[in-house]
Amino acid sequence: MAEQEKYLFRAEKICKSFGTVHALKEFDITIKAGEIRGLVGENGSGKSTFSSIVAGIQKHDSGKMYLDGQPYEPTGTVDAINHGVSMVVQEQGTISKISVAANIFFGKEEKFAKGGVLNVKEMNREAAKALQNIYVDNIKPEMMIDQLSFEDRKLVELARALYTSPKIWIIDETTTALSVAGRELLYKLMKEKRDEGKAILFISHDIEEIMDKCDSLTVLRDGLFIANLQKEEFNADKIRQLLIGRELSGHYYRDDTGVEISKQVVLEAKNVIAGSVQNLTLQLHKGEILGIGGLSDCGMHDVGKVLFGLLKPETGEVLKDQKEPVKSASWAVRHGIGYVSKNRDQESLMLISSIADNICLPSLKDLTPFGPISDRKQKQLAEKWSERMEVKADSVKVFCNTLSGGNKQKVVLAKWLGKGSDIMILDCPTRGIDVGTKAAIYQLIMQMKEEGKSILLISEELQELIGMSDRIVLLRDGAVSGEFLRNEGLTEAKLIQKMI
Amino acid sequence: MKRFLINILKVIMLPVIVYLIFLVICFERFSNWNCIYTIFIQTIIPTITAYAIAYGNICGVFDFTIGSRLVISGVIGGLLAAQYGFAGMILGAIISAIVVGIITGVLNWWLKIPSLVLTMGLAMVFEIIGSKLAGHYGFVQIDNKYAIFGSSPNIVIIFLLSAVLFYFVFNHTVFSFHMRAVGSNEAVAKNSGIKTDLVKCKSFVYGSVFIGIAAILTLSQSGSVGAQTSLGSVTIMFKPLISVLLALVLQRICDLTIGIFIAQFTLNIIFIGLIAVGLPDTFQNVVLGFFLLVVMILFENSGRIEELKEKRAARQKAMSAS
Amino acid sequence: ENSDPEPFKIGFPWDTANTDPTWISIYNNVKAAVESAGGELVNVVTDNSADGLIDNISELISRDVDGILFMPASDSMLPAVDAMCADAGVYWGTMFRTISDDDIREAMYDSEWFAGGCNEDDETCASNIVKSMADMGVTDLGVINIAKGDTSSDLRDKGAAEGAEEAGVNILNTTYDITVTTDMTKTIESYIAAYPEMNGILVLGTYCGGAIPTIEKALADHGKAGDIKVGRIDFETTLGDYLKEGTFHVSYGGQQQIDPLVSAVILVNKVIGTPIVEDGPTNIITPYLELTTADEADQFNEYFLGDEPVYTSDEIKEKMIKFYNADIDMDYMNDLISTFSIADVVERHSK
Amino acid sequence: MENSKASETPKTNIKELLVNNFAFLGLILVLVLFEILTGGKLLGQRNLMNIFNNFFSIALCSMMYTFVMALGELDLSVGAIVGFSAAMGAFSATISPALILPVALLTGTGIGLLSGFATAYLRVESFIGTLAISFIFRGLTTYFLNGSVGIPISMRVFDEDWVKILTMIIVLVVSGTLFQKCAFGKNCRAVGASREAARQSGVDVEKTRMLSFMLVGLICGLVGFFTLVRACTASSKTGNAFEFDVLLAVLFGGMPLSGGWNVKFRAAIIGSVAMALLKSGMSLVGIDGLTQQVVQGILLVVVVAISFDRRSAAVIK
Ligand SMILES: Nc1ncnc2c1ncn2[C@@H]1O[C@H](COP(=O)(O)OP(=O)(O)OP(=O)(O)O)[C@@H](O)[C@H]1O
Ligand SMILES: Nc1ncnc2c1ncn2[C@@H]1O[C@H](COP(=O)(O)OP(=O)(O)OP(=O)(O)O)[C@@H](O)[C@H]1O
Ligand SMILES: [Mg+2]
Ligand SMILES: [Mg+2]
Repeated sequence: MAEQEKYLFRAEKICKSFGTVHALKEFDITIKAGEIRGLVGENGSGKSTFSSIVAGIQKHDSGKMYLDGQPYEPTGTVDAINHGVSMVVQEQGTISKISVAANIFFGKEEKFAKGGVLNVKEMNREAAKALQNIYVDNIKPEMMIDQLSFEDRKLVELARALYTSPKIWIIDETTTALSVAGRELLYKLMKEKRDEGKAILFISHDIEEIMDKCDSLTVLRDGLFIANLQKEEFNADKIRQLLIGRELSGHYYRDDTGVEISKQVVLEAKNVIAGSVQNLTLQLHKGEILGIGGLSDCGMHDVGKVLFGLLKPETGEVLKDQKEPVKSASWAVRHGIGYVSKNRDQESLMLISSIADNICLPSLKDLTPFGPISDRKQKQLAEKWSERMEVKADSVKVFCNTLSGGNKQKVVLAKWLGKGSDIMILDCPTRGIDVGTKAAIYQLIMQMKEEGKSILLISEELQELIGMSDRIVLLRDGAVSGEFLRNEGLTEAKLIQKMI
Repeated sequence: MKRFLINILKVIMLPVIVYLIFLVICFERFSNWNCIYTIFIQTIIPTITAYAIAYGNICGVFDFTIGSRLVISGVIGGLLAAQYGFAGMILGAIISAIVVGIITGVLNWWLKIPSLVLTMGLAMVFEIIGSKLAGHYGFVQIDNKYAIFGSSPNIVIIFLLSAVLFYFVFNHTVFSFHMRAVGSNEAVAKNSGIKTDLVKCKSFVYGSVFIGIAAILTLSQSGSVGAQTSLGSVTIMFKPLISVLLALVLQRICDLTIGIFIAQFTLNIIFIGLIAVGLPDTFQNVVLGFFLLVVMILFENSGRIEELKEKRAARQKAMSAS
Repeated sequence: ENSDPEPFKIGFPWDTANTDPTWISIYNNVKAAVESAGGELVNVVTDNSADGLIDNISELISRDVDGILFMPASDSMLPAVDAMCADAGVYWGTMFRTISDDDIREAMYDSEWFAGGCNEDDETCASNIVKSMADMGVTDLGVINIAKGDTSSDLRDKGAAEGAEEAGVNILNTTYDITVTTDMTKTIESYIAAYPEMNGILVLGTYCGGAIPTIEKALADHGKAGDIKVGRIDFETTLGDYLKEGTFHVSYGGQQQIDPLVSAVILVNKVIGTPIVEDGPTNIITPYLELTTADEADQFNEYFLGDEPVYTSDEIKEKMIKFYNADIDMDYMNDLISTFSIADVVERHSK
Repeated sequence: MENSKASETPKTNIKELLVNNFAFLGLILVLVLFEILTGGKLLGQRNLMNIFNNFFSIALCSMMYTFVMALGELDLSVGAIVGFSAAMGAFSATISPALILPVALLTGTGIGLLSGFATAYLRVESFIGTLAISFIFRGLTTYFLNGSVGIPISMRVFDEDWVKILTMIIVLVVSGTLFQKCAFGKNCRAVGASREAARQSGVDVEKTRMLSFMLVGLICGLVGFFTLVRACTASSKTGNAFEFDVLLAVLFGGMPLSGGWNVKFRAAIIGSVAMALLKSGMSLVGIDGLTQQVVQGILLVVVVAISFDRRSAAVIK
């Protein structure tokens, strides 16, 4: 009994399966009050599944949970919140067309209601308080949520999760959706809550981040509990190894220090103004890995969209091979340009479609230029590339909405590898991807480079840029603020100087 | 406050402009008060019907049954008026509207099939129920002494009360927040612990109150309610539906409650205008369709027009800079 | 030698989903006529549009009927019908509608498969009702009619225009194809709003149930009941009340029962081999009746719209089937029809 | 997490198979039931032709409608297109009967282009846009026809069974291949599944959407032509409620409204055949119009309730 009381939360033998997929297999975890617990694992290892069970979003098949020593069996999210468990989800969790205040108190309006009648003023007042509590003052409760940026919406979700002063706060893969400032805010809030004696379950693929912010750590692999580590036992290589279950070399970036880049320009932007891009001039050479970096809001994601023809330049032009302008996305694809969006679920994938359909989509015309397309060829193409990318699924007929985030990303990459585009624009290709897969993706990028393909790598992670690029272009306020070559010997500090 | 007034003015411009156009075309017919008054009175029933439609629309469900439910409610109200007078008519219409609404809502909940399919099937069934209830003559008539709600000021008072009720429910209840959320992102709403199915079910039921009111007014204004078959009842809801769609366009600058009324009012000006101009009534549909299309195109592309302006500005800036 | 004709089947496309009592009574009267000679009535549900009827006729042909009776949606569809029936060797007859197009009429009257049919004189009827409204002092008339393209609708429009011309009445506007009461209310109110000078409303025809009560209600709401004279072609169930109150003024019609009945009789006679007219189609023009008193209106409701047809099967067998009654010819039929009135039906059927 | 429903995989594959093919089973069931009830008349040679005639127009249109359904859109203007192109065809016959077919097809495609342009490039929601188009062209049909217009009876040669059967086979093969096997059909489904993902995979989303509406317009022009030559007359009622007939048929066949990869071509065929069989069967048995409508309504709900694939729809609207 005494043993149990020491723990705030305890889960025993949690099982959950989706058809033939066993997402969680007798998973055990105990969380103490006043700790930040990291939860790490490969893509599809069951982190989101577990945390959503705790938050009452879905039900487990078997196993027991205890909160404060009492059996805990949430009937739904509201019940979970009432028990003091709240969660920030991996996907977007706000509802458009209603106000910020309404989003914060969504499902909890009864607080401000008498007989179903809502006191909107009071709700706005409380929402302002909730936002203040997380030190956000630029968001007004009356604003429509649609007026906010993606990042600000995540902040609204934080306010929502923290308003009820939860005993357990679950944060599933949220940092990748936040800017540096947002991250700092999140870390600050996490510390604050820990110091108040609350528990935090923190999910991330960034091992540095985990090691830095967490007090202890649980590793999951294929739905199985693998290990618990305390802060003093943290070691990046060891964690990686536990994660993927085999030895992994210390660095997985490329190790050469720069090679001669071809002079041939395959894609360029000339004085382009579009979206958040201001007067951008940029050249991508054949066989080059060009990294694009900067702070969030610097416009780097729009660079990808402009070069791919998704965003039409207001002034200036985007040229392929220095002659033809890029007219539209479909033109770009036809002319050998591929694009992986940062916003995977909304823009890169058809969720309610099979893996095969997704992979084959850009290549349909290549399979048979005219007339009927053979089903066999499609299947071959899909299987070849999903195997190459090690997509974790029973077959290529599996629908993408049942895949974990990382596996979805692999499908997106497989799609473009299958198409065999000569120019690849990769916007945060490893976002939310586990270390093992990350290494595989980096290898692939290198391989593409060796095949003479040109890669534009847009990334928020400086390490990744430094590790992979032949050349890095940094942006500030939509314009180029600095350029570095690989052979100049790059460091984060050098880059950051040009970013701010 | 100033902004609010400007917005109201903007919205009122819509009917005013349309009215002025007709005034110019035929001054002598359009320049009397009776004309405007008639347009106003005619706007009431479709506006209240549109309020009922708005519930489903906001929730993201599609409802083909509105017309057939209106008929059933009117027929039962009419039948009970003969038996129990006013009480029979009012209670009969409202309660039957709610009961049929509950049936629709609950089936939508249980069967978990797209609402368009469900309501299309149900409309076919409800139509027959309505016509069976209407009996031998295919329509139900009420005694003129029960028809007092059909003329002003009663109809205006009922309209104002309905509008206030609608405004209140749509802006000040927990339910309305849930409804909008379900319409905007059902998956997230569900994960936030909202019983989305229940919300949708409720939207059918609450909307039914307005169907009941519309049925009573129809009964009172036309003196009778006739049954419809072969999906004929769907045509009853098309014009109110158009006003809801227009009102959603106007929503950015004006509340739905007023927006629906203004939109319906504008449509009615067109209706009477065409008759007054002496154009064959077939033109009504042409003008209506055209009007709907143009408004929708303007609305959907308003962002683009601004974008274009910005682009031009940007280009000019770049030109002058270089 | 045979005491009964060979069994036969008559196809009848009719909207049996329509609950309007007039529509139901039409079905009952046709049924009585067909069964009087031992035939079987085969119904298919129709929407009464030209395309719908063509589909229905082809369906009926596939079901081996010997004759088909229908209400044509337009003249221009008849050649197609005749071609289909000629191919299949099936007789066809029409009800309610004449053939106004000269070429088509000529061609159809030459067809051996066209049995003929009844129609009312729509044009005269419309012209007369306008004139009698003019006599009541109507000068500016708002008009309601059934969908354009329908032979009756067009003829009634034409007749009304002629009547208006003759009597010096100004037709303000015509609205077509109203099917719901709310639209009716709206149209009447719009007329009142847009045409303050309007002093008469004439319903040349409508498929809207409860049209007259709706019109009367709209007029009453605007304080115009009684001031604006109301006329209507085709009787409906509620006329009695308004005739009593003096707010309704004139209605011509009443042939909705006798017309289909006699049309069916013409076809049945042709099908069983005893055509009323030997060399060509039989065409009978049914006179319209006038409703003038509330009592008559009540009797109309009881005896015309009740479950019993205006002639029972036995009466038809005795009076209208040539197989049983060799006296029957055109004159005989015309005489019989001319005696048809509300009083006549009441006398035969009241017990 | 997007979809907890996705977890409910059926216990046995047989059950899944049954449910997935329920619309097809329903078809067989309807067939057998009425074949017995009518004592074999339902599938008699004459009635078969009759059923074919009943489902001819609906099936033609449903097949092309599949493309629009795959996009997750609706087209409420099909009836109006049929009516208007029949009217235009009838007018052109006064110049020369040879013009009827091209004029009808052109008119249909033209209106399809209009609704396609409005939905794809002007971003009007298809439901509203096509409703508006339908209002406009219904009104215009009534106005221009001012009654009804006949064409020479000689045009009835095109109403011959073999012409129609041939047409049906051609349209079936062409649209089936286009939908199932060609990039265009796949692109339509991709756009329906995710417009942005399709665009970023190189699909010209706007063009695909517009072409689909044009295809529907084209086929409606063809339907208009066949309606015209059948009755040899065009009236303001031509094509009336056709949009509901088609919608009813495809929904009956189990077509999902959400579009995407779940849209099956066979749904169009099964739905229109089942509807025609049902109508013909009920009519043969002598069921009256009121009851027929109730039966249709209930069956629609029941069939969809059983066959609807709830697992792949995150939310059901
Ligand atoms: N609704 C579902 N239906 C079917 N399978 C599912 C469903 N949700 C999750 N899974 C499967 O369960 C496994 C665990 O998924 P989960 O989302 O928990 O992974 P994760 O650890 O959060 O991965 P990631 O780091 O990529 O987010 C995966 O194999 C996934 O495909
Ligand atoms: N700046 C942004 N622009 C557009 N969409 C964003 C942005 N930031 C976040 N999102 C959206 O928010 C969602 C949540 O992001 P999150 O980082 O939790 O997912 P993820 O890391 O991609 O998931 P996984 O671990 O499963 O790969 C994403 O699906 C993405 O669509
Ligand atoms: Mg996850
Ligand atoms: Mg993740």
